[in-house]
Amino acid sequence: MPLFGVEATFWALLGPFVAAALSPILAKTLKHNASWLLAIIPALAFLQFLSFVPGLAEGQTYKASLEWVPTFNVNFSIYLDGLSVVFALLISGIGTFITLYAGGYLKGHENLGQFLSYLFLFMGAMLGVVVADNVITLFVYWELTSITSFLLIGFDHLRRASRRSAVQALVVTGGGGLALMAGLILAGYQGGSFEMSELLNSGDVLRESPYYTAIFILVVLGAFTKSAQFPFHFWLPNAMEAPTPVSAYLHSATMVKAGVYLLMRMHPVLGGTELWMTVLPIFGGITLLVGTILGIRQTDLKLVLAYTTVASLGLLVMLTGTSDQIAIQGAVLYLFAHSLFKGSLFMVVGTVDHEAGTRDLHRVGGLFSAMPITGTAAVLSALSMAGLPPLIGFVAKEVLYDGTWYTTNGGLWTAFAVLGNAMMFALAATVAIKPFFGAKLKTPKVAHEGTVLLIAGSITLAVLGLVAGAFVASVGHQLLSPMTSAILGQPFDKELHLFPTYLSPALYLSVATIGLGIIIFMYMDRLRVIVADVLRTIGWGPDKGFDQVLEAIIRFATTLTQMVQTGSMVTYMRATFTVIALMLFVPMILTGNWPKLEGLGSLHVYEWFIAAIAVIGVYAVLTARYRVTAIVLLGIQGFAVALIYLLFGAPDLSFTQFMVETLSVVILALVMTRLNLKPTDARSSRGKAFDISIAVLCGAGISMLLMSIVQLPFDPTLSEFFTQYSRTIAHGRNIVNVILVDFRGFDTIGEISVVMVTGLAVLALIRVRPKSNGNSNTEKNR
Amino acid sequence: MSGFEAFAADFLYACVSIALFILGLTFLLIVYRIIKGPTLPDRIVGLDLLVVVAIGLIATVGVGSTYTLYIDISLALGLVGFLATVAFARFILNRGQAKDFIIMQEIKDSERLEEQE
Amino acid sequence: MNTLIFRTVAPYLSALMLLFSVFVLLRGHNEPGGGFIGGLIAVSAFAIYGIACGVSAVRRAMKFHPMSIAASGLFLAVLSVLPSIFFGQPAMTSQWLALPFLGTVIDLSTPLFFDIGVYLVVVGAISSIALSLEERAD
Amino acid sequence: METLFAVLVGVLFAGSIYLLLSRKLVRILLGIAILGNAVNLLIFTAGRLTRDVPPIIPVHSYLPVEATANPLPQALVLTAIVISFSFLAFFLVLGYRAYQELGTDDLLEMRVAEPKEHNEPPLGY
Amino acid sequence: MAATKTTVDITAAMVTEAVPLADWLLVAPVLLTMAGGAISIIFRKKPQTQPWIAISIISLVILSNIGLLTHVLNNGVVTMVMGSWLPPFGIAFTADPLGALLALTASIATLCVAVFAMNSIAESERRYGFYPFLMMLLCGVTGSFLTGDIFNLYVWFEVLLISSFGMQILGNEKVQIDGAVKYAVLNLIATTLFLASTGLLYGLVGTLNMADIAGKLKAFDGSGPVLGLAALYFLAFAMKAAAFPVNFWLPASYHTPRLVVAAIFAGLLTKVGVYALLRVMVLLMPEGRDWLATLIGLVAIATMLTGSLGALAQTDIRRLMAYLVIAGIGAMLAGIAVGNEVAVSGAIFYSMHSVLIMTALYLLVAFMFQMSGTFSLREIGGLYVRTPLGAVIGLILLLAVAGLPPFSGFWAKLLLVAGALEADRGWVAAGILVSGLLTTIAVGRLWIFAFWRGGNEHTVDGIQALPIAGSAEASEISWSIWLPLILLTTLIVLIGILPESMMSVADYGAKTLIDPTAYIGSVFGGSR
Amino acid sequence: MMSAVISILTGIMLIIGAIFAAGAALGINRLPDVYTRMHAASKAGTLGSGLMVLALGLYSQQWDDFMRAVATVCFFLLTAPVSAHLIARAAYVVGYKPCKETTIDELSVTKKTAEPDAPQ
Amino acid sequence: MNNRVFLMNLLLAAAWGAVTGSFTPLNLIFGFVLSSIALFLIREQIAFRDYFQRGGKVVILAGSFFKELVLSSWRVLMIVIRPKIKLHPGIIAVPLSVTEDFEITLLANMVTLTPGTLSVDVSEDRKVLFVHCLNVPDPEETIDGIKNGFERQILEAFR
Ligand code: NA
Ligand code: NA
Repeated sequence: MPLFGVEATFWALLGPFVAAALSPILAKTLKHNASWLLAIIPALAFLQFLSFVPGLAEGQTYKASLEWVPTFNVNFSIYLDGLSVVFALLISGIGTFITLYAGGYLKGHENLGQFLSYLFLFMGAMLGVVVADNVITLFVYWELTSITSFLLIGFDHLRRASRRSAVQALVVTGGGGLALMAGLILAGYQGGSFEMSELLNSGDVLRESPYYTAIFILVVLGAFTKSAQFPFHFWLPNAMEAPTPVSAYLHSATMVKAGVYLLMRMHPVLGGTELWMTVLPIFGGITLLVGTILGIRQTDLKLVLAYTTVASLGLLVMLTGTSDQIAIQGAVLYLFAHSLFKGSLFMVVGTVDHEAGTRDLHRVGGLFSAMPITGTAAVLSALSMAGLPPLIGFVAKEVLYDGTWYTTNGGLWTAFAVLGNAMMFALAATVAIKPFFGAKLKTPKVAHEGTVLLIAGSITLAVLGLVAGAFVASVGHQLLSPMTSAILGQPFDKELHLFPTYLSPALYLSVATIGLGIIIFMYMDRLRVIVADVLRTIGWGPDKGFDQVLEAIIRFATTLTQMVQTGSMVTYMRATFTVIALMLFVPMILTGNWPKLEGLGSLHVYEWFIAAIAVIGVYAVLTARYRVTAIVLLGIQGFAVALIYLLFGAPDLSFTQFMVETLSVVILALVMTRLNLKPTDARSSRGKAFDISIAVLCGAGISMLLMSIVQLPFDPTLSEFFTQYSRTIAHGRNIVNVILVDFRGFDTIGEISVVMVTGLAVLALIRVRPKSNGNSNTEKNR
Repeated sequence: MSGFEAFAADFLYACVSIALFILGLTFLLIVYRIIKGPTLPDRIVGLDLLVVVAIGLIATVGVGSTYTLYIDISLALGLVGFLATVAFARFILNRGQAKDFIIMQEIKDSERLEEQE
Repeated sequence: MNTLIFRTVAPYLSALMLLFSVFVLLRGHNEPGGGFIGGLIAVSAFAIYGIACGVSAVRRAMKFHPMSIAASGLFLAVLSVLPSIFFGQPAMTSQWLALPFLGTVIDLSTPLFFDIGVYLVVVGAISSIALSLEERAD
Repeated sequence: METLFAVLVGVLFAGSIYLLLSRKLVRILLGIAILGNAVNLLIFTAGRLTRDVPPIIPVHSYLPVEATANPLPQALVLTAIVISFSFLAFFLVLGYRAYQELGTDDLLEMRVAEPKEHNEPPLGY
Repeated sequence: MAATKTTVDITAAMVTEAVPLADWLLVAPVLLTMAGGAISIIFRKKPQTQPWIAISIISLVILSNIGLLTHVLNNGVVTMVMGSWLPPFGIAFTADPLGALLALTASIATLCVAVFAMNSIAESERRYGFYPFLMMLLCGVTGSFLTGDIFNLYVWFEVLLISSFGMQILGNEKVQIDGAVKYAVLNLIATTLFLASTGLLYGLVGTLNMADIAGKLKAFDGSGPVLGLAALYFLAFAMKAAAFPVNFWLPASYHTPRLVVAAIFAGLLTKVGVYALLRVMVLLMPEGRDWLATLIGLVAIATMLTGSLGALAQTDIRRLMAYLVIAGIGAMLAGIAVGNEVAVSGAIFYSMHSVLIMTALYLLVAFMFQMSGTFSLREIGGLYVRTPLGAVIGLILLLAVAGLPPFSGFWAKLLLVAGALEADRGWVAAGILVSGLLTTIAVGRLWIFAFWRGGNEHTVDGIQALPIAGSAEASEISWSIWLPLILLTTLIVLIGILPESMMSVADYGAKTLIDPTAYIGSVFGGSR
Repeated sequence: MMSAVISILTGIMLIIGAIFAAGAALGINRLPDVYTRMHAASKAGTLGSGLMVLALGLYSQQWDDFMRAVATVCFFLLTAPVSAHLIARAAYVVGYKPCKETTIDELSVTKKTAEPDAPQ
Repeated sequence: MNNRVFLMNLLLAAAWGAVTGSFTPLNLIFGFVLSSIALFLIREQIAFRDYFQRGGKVVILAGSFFKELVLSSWRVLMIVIRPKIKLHPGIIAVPLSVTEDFEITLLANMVTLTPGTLSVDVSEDRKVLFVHCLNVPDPEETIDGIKNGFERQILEAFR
């Protein structure tokens, strides 16, 4: 049974966030030694997860749930099976060492507290991703890893390159995350639950769903971007801008594997289809090769490691994509091995950089004597990476060859794997052997062994690789088989041996790999030149492409925005009224609801006169040569409208209209008294024609809509009510006034609010003196 | 109702109708002047008269509909009509003194017209 | 406008118009009129007075700042919404009080106060506009 | 009967929109003035028209003696008139201030808020 | 006046049973702000007391709105008829979860702005009405959210519009006047369209009470002029909400007023348009909404893209924020376009979120300006070093507006996407997600430029000096600026981490919108 | 009987009033310049509408209505000449010339070049 | 309070009673209060003189004025319906004997409302009234008409 019970896992999940909050405070008081204290938190979490291992080995899984957003079925639920626990162990375990390492690496840095804070946030998010059962919760954590890695990568924010890489990571992984969100929601709807554990039990529902392809594409997009699969691989090496602890953490254990985790997690419900078994291996394989080839070109040790990470991720995706039991077991093994050796190697490189002042391949050499422990860690890890016995990396490689060899298209996948691994072998040798052996080169700083904080992690992880290799059977049974089972969605426990028990194809392939690797290593320098030349000839890559795309988007956005938002009021008005005209006519055209022209016969002569005057009045305003004249002419239509009110039984209206019309003219005259207008209204005749047609269309549209409404019977209930109770209850004979002050008094109170505010606004318009008449952009004190 | 009373009612109805008709025509005439101008003062005289005639129309409608409450509207309209005229007069005065382009143009036009005649 | 004829006539006209505006306000509940129209007539009165005798004369005549008048009108209107709270009735339910006074019965009611509020708002706000526009000429 | 006034409403709308589409602020102000009338008349017409009889109850009766004009649209239009009048007043003063501050009433020349030269956004990081 | 005729049956005309005092919470916000506006105009010569009047009044409004929301959540939709006149005759104020929630959020945003303005609005501008305008704006906004009468809604629209005009021009600078012309004219057209539509609607159904309209329009079953009316309403409110292609006024004007003013505009104004769309398109005219669904969806996507692309194209951070407002509007429209319960609750949640976040973002801009003295993305920089707390607040706000977890915007977006996917409108979901990505890029750039960048940078060509924020010290930033920023940020984080309460309100709100039975029942007391 | 007589009287007053109004309208169209047009407007117009208002006051047969009608007419008589004066003066001061038939202009002799009342 | 103002106040109150159609004491008191408020508002501009002593003369003045008004309108009507309008308009200067503002104003207004004449302006020194005439074959005759007509009657009525 788990150490403190399943529910205690929630505390383990909360821990890093608490640590994040504590970090700045502790770092202020304890400086770098805060690491020791803070490392306890991930260590405790590690122990908590470790305590699940025995149960898992017996085939158990664990679930716990807290209510979070019940309205939308979002729960704070966790699901612990082989897959999630192994990941959680890696995250918390390596996290512990990284915490220590960060203390050493950033010793004396003023922002150590912030850094640790970000790191713990990241750790908490990452743990959340792997243990979350609810897909929405998973996604929340997923995006949180993107955000925190943005902060971590950009930690050295005064450097442009850091900022660029941070943005790249945010955009690529955050963008992929958005696709993932849609994919997860779709999967949830199709599978009938947002709980991953329930989805996993839904069998073939998703595979048979009409949305399978959509779900697949969306989920894979999320996974590929996060796990830096070609063509999204570029952000990962760039993320090396981050301080080394970050690189080590991000790229060994955790974040980049989130994508792999997701694919493995969803394998039982999405895997095994043709689509899956085609897309994943192809992209994985390409990524593997691209990663290694680009790795060869690098001279920066850290970058070499970064590209090999890309390659390893490609390998993992490829293996997961085969949906083959053994291949997946190989993937599990490789993932485990990779976490150990890559974590260790990053710390090694960081330590070298920290102690020697450089991490350029050509400027370091013969450091072993000065840094024996680091050197040992390097050698051990490199052996694991190269796939040499007796390290866990070797076992992983054996099993994965064993897997790929027998699958459909196995030849192709195996070829990918062999080629990739061979280059990986050569790169391992480059990274681990070159700096520590051979002639001693003069480095910017005189190298010494790093402090305990710096070396503890690398050597521990490296030794763990050795230990795991030695006890691979037990590690396999206890830890990795439950994980494999979880990925496969069915129990699986194949015994593992450090050394092959028979002459399998895998063994031959291993030998071939090593041989090829040695050759590549020997020609490494020449290859580097060739690759560099080729890349220079191509002259373009997704990394450059990212900038170009971003730039293109911004330029496109600028052009588009300038086209839409022209800054010309005339255009705005034309567009607006065009839309209005469309909205008036399109429904009428589509519904065929045209009004009839009727009822004109019952009008009195003087009513025609008044209507004619209104029309003439409008026409006169339109055609007035001078604006001043137009103002005088404006009164005519207003008067006509007032007379219409009068003739149709609305004395109050008429009264008000007369008053208002007059006062408008008075205010207009008061205002116009101070304008000295130039006389012309220059509209081109084409513009005029356009304006006229829009105006006529709008007018006709409203007219017809009104006609079609007034030709329907009218429901006078409201007015009858008002008429009936105006005097009897409300004590007023003027029904209109009673409506205004009683029946619908709340309209009036709003109306007088408008009047009052108008008064104040006009006062403000006239009285407030502008502080500056220049551009307010430069004005302070806003 | 006696015959005389019936006649009186009919007569009144006819008078109201005729008056409304005449007033309608009157409006058209006034509107013609307002639009034609040619000068701002001309238009303002026209507007002033429009208000005055509208008052008459209101009274006539009041008689026609037997609603005497229209008197108040007439009174109010008289008040604000006066205000409008005052405002316009002031407007002409101020703009003219500011040598408003359009007013100067109108004065020039009217002088030219005079010479042509 | 500084003409003798206008300056002589305007004050009387204004006084008459003010009277008339109150008349229109008070009978609005039964005949055409009410606070808004009454207010506009009062504004017209002040406008004529202002054009004839100058803005400062109007300001002195009004005593309070027009916007304060408007604001107190709105406040009065809001107050007239409230009394029904004491009778367990919804907001704005009208309350009527018949006061016998000198042989006549005066009807005091919340709608009346409401309408007076409207009147004050219109008088205050619109004359504030007109006056500030006039002043700007300086 | 309503049909004629529906047409008239259309004419008022068309006229005001033509003015609103103008380059000159003063013409836009005139357009706004007419627009208010247009929409008020629209509401009035939509409530159906009745000749002559105002919705006022005679002194000696508790209910109107004959069918009166529909009072509700009148109340609505009254509210709308007041509001549109307030707005017109504000617009007039705004137009005046615009002319004063910007020295023009030509909309094409009013480019202070959105200047003609667009400031390209920075690229890079 | 003559005594009441004895034959009149009052119960046929009026509510006669006593109403609970709690129902007064419906009108309290409107009356309080109105009285507050009036009082502070009377005190306009005392600019020192004005903020305190406003702050106390708005605090009271917040309390009242909290009470109202609780009342609604406990007792369902609440209605009070003004003047006791039975609906649909009198004007009904009806609070459903949507209205109550938005009213509360709006008042909180207003309080933040009121506090922020204490140190950022000049005395002469206070004297000429900042606080009265602010209160009357809130009055119009809450009136809009709570009224149950469509014409009354128009009136409150105008109250808030004229108040916004007053605020827009406060300062009277050239650029403000120019912005105000565009803002005012285009908004006037929108409200006029609204009024015209309401007149036509009245001509069609003969009633103005929204519950009554909802019932009566059902009889038309989407026939005849109903669809045309729905289209008109949609357009009117879309203009108000600044949806593409009638959004010109917003980018043309939002960068011109005082920043606190822009903050409250961005927080409240467009949301009122969205609210009206929800109310009218979903509650009143579901047939119209169905008929227009595809169009609304296209408009939504276009709006989102206009907004997020526009944000990418800006140099002036005020304008950048303006485009973010538009992008948000698109998202809410998407919820309306989809129209199922999840999506509508997403739109409601988003509106609530948008009120807080947009207010906060403009306050952030003001804060950034105080620190750096510039609005230009080209010039700004170095703020992270100056104020890490400010940087964190900035990051949280910007991520929240991009819809990233764990902040309030995420849940809104989640609901919208989920709703779209549930309704089989993947293209709407795609639009939301793409716009989200573009927004993320835009805000990411803004943040790295303003906060991270700055100082001497080692480039290939040597050392290049990049902008560093101006002269103001972080310690000089007064509490009146920190307080509202921190308050809003806290709210945004809290809602992000503990969204359930808001989520359930939004869901309840969506339910009452989509199935109007409760709304109608509340107004007519279950008699229909 | 009484009311019948009043009806007939009312009708006649309305017609006469309308004719005067029409005459004023005709006048402003036919007369040559603004000053002469003003004669028509201020006299015939005022009389015409005054008659019609009085007709309404008479027709109502209510004391208060009639008093208000009289008040209205008085008000017209008070304002109409002032309006005419203001317009005529403004037009003259600004420089609108009377028509060419105008035989004498004694105001032009005394008119000062600078208008005494600058806008307030 | 000045006696004359009080008188004016009473008159306005009476007008209020007439216009509202109710001569109850309450309404009259109310009218009085209202008119005093109205007069208070224009207090700066009113300087009453004892104009109302000779009521009879005032009535005569009014009578002749109404007669002239009708005549004048009639004459305008006759002029404008003539097929061909032949006019000799002109602006003439009328020397004034009346000196008070009120009297000048009254005279000018009456002149405007009566046949063929329209007051355009009063000279700065208030000594000359400029009158626009529709027909001025003989200016002196017109001037005499005014001076012996209205001006004399005004002097009689108010002095
Ligand atoms: Na007049
Ligand atoms: Na005369």
